Amino acid sequence: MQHLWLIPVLPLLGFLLNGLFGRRLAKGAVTAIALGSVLLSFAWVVKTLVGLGALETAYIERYFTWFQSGDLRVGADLSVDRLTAVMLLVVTGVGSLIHIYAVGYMTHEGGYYRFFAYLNLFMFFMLVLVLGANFLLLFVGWEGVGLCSYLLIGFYFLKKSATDAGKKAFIVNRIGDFGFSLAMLLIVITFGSLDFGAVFPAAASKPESTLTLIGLLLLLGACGKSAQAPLYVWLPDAMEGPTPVSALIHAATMVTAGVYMVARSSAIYLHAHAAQEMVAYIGLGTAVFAATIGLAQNDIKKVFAYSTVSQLGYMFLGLGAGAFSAGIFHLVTHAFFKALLFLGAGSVIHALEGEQDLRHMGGLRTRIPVTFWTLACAWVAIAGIPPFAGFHSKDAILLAAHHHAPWMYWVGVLTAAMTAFYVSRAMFLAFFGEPRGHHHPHESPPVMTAPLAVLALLSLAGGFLDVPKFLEPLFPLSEGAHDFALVAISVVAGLAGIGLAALFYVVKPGLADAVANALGGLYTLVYNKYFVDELYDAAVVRPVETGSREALWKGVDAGLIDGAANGVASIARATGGLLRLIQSGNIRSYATWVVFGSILVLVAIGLVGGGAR
Amino acid sequence: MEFIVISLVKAAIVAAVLMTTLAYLQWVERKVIAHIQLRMGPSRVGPHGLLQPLADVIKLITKEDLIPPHVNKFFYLLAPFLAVTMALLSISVIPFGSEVELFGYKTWMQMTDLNVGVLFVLAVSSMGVYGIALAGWASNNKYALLGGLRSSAQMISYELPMSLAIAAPLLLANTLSLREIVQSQGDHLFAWSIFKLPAPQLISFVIFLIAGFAETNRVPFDLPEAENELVAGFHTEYSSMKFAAFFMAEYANMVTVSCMTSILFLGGWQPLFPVSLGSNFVAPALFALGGSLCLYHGLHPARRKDRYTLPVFAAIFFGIALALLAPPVARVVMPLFWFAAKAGFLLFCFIWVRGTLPRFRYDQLMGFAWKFLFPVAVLNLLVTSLLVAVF
Amino acid sequence: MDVILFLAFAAIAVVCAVNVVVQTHPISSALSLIGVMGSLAVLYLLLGAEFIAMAQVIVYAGAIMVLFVFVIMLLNAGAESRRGRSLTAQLLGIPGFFALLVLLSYTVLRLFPDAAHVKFGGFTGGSAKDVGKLLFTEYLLPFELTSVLILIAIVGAVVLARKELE
Amino acid sequence: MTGVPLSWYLILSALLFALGVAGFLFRRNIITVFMSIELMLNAVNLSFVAFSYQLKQVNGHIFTFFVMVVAAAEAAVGLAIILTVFKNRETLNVDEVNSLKN
Repeated sequence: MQHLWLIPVLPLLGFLLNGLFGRRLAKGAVTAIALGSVLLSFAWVVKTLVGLGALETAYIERYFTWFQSGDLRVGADLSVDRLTAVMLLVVTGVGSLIHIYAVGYMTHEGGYYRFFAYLNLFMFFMLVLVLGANFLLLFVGWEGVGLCSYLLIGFYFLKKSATDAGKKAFIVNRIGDFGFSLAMLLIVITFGSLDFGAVFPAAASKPESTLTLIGLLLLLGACGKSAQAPLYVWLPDAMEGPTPVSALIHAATMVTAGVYMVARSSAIYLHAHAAQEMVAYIGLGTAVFAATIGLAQNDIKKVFAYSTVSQLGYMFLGLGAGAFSAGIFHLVTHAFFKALLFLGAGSVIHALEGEQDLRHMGGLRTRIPVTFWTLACAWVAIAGIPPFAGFHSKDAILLAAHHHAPWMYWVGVLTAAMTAFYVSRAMFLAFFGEPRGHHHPHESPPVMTAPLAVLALLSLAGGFLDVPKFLEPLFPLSEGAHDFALVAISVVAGLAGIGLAALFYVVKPGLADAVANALGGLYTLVYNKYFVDELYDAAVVRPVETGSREALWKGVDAGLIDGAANGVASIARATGGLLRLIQSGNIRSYATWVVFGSILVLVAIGLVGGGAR
Repeated sequence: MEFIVISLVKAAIVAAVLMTTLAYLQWVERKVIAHIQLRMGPSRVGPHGLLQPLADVIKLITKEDLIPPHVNKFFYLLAPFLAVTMALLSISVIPFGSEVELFGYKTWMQMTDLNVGVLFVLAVSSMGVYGIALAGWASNNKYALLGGLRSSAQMISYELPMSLAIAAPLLLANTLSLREIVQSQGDHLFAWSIFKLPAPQLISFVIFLIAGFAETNRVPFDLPEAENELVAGFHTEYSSMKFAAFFMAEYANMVTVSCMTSILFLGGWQPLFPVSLGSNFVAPALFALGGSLCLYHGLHPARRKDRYTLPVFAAIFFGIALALLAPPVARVVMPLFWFAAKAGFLLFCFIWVRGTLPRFRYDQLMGFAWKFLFPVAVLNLLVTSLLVAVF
Repeated sequence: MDVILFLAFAAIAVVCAVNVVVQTHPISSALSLIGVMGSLAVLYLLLGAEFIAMAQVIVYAGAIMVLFVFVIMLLNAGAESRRGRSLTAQLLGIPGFFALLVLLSYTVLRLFPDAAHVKFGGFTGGSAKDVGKLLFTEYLLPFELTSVLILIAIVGAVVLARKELE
Repeated sequence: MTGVPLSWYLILSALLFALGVAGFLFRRNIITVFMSIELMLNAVNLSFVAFSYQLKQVNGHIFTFFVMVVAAAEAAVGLAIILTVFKNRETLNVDEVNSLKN
């Protein structure tokens, strides 16, 4: 017995204490509870993993039967295997760092205890999601993190844009969750169980068409949670939340839940080729699409948000290409450098007292050196420069993509170049050149910079954690030789992106605008995020509204239904003219008719049906 | 046939003992309250007022039985009858001691054991409301009606936390039979439900006791008879034996609650520590101590007649102590002693509280039941069930 | 013994039920109804349904009827007036009642002519344990739904009974 | 001794039910009408338990249990409605509660 339940329950305790009594507690106590619960949870993860040793097979702890209905038994079971181990370390490790950072970041904000209560609740649900040994428990965590995401995006609930963004995230996620729920129903019907241990071994023997359908529905769920096209629209808006939230939930952990879930269901996808192919297409499409939008954003957090969408696309590309371990590897390294990017961005914003627009920054390199140097680590990591973290994982995905279909590799390389470009652009605009704002930047306190330093270290060296090797018992290493030429091309692409950005924004600052003007319509298109939100508005929201008003209300309702109803009513009125004799408005006379009717039924039974049995 | 005879004998014994207890409980209460208030208490009728209950009974019986005009006669007469019946009924399932063998007959010291005994007690106690509500209504008197309404609302409200508090130790005992509940608890303090692992029931014990005070309409929850606002509450219009019936019902309810508490939480007839450690000598020692005290005060009397009465009591106590040392007597009486000791202590608590605490305000009383006691009871039940399920 | 007990409590039940219908004062009706419920509880015991018998007393007699009595006292409802009874009701009432009774009894006798004879102890599956087991396995969903129903009822009652905010 | 035929129980149930119907139809006090409904529910419960005995199954008890729960909920809401009606109209006579007619 390793008492796995302690891992999620510790943050839950933190949530309960802070949520119930936080208002009355001193700030120090709130901090101690919030940090303590997460750090203890992290420590318990480490202790458990050390105690479990090699983990060749999944280690399962069964606590009690949650419910049982017919043959379906759903237990409160937690399990740990190597995939879970990786996720646990990422979630609690990065989570702890971000909690520490948030202490500094949130210290002057209102609702301090509320923030940490939500954050702890999020940790609880995320850990349930990762530890759950069946789809339903995973779903509990899945919905829970969605709830926390909603609460935290709308944390500044006095700001309308924040609450709107929260609602948007919630609603878009519902679409995905709908797919997930359908997938679960289908799994229950097909496999008669929701346990991972029962479903996955049986997958090989089921018809491919069913598996494909399950896979596609699961993918729909994953698209919602992991912000893949076409359901990515909520993630950029989610940046309305406090920056630590963006780092923890909308970069490092929650949005990777979809990736985790698809990887967890690899047994199903391996037997459903069409579904897996779809994963790759969606991943690649999202990666390119979001990267192009990222090129032209001016809000520093929006740039990183689109970058997150794009990188998640990469992960899906890896999963779809059959290299599940590469996808998870990228998930890990991405958690390091993207959390770092966001926290660094938070530090910049903190330094500039809330300024988020890149056009009003500049020249910060000397003003906030610690932030700059730590961010630089994330920069090289995401740009795919060897030997830093992003290089290893991105390379693994690109190689797998090449093995899967060479054209995907080329698109991937192009995206890598764009990634390098937009991150470099953000860096150059913020840290180089002349100061363009009217701020007096100041370096963040150590409680914020320390986590940055740790994450910087992880971004630099994280690539040497050989996650694919560790995951080998679960996901066989993909074949495909380590082709040096392909690696070189992607590195060159990354360098080219950086170089181009340097040319545009450092060497010849006017060039960028010139190019933008030259591209004209295309730039406008990208600048406005391909008008996707407007498109959705026009294609979904408006038609539904208009359709409801014009067709359903005035047409169907007023015309057809009311017409029918009126028609029926006039018939009824005629009949009612006769029947109104018994509608006396007297309760007792109604009751008499009821009794009369039941006597008739009794007589009918006596005459026709029944008989001694 | 044998069964019927034994049952009749048991019923007779229980009824006689219970009635005496009820009568003397009144004497004890007056004495204790008096001593709390530094008075003497009843001391005229018989030595130390020991015959006072008898005198009270005679007085109540011989008083004029007044039926006020404008009352609803049928319900007016029915109400005290209902109240006292429901109060006495639940004694029938209370186990006073373990199995004994007397004159070759083996029997349990309990009138009957239902396997839904706990539910039976709950059911009967919930019926007790009618006596009071009807009394209030049938008296055709504003104060009585208000008192009746108050008290029935109070009893319904407090029944909820009470039932929830009962449910928690039941999870430990895993049975609804009162006899088996006692048997499931062991023969020392830490095997009683109140301290038993994995889920010590201290909280539900307190809740049950508080709800018990409210159920019996005792201080500090005696709102229905708050003299300064409601005259005498629901029994304003009652006199003579009918008044005595309500009085008796109140004391019978107190006895029931005390018995239920000691069965559910304090191990019923189980001793405080195992017999092997000499728990059988506790009772003789106590009686011997009592005898010595009487003897001392008899030799140094405060009043003249104490010189004769106290030594007599001392002799009686020493006799009892000696008799209890005999093994055959001890086997029969020891469980009874422990049960009586626990129930007696709780009854003393009832009186003690009456002597110390002031009365609640009505809204405080209801708020306390719904907003504090009930949530705590629910929480306690949840925690208990979790602990029982996990361990 | 079974027959005597049955007849005794059936008689009490019927007398009380008639009383419910013919008494003019609601309090008398309510108390008669409690009598019906009490004797039904005894009949349940004879049928081996211990738990239900106790639940009948606790829930019906101890809770629901208290609520009734409470409302009657609160509204201080007086006796019903005998004026203005409809003629049809008087003419049709008694025969209609007997017609319904005969019809129901006929159906029962026709459908169950050789049903079992009830003896006390003939069925012992009605303990709290058995009922609970079935309730929390097979009937778990309905059970949960009833809790929702009760919640709705509480909310409804509170909304209906609260003082108007004016 | 052969015990009581099951049909006696069922006929008792039918009798109580018919009395409930009669009360429902002939009584005018809305509370009494409500009580008649409770009487009918009780009658049906008796037949549930009786059938349970015959089939040697506990299911009938469960149904009875559910009926009790529903009756409790119904009593709560129903009495609240009665209180409201009384507050607004100062009457408990069903015949006078007939505003639906107009």
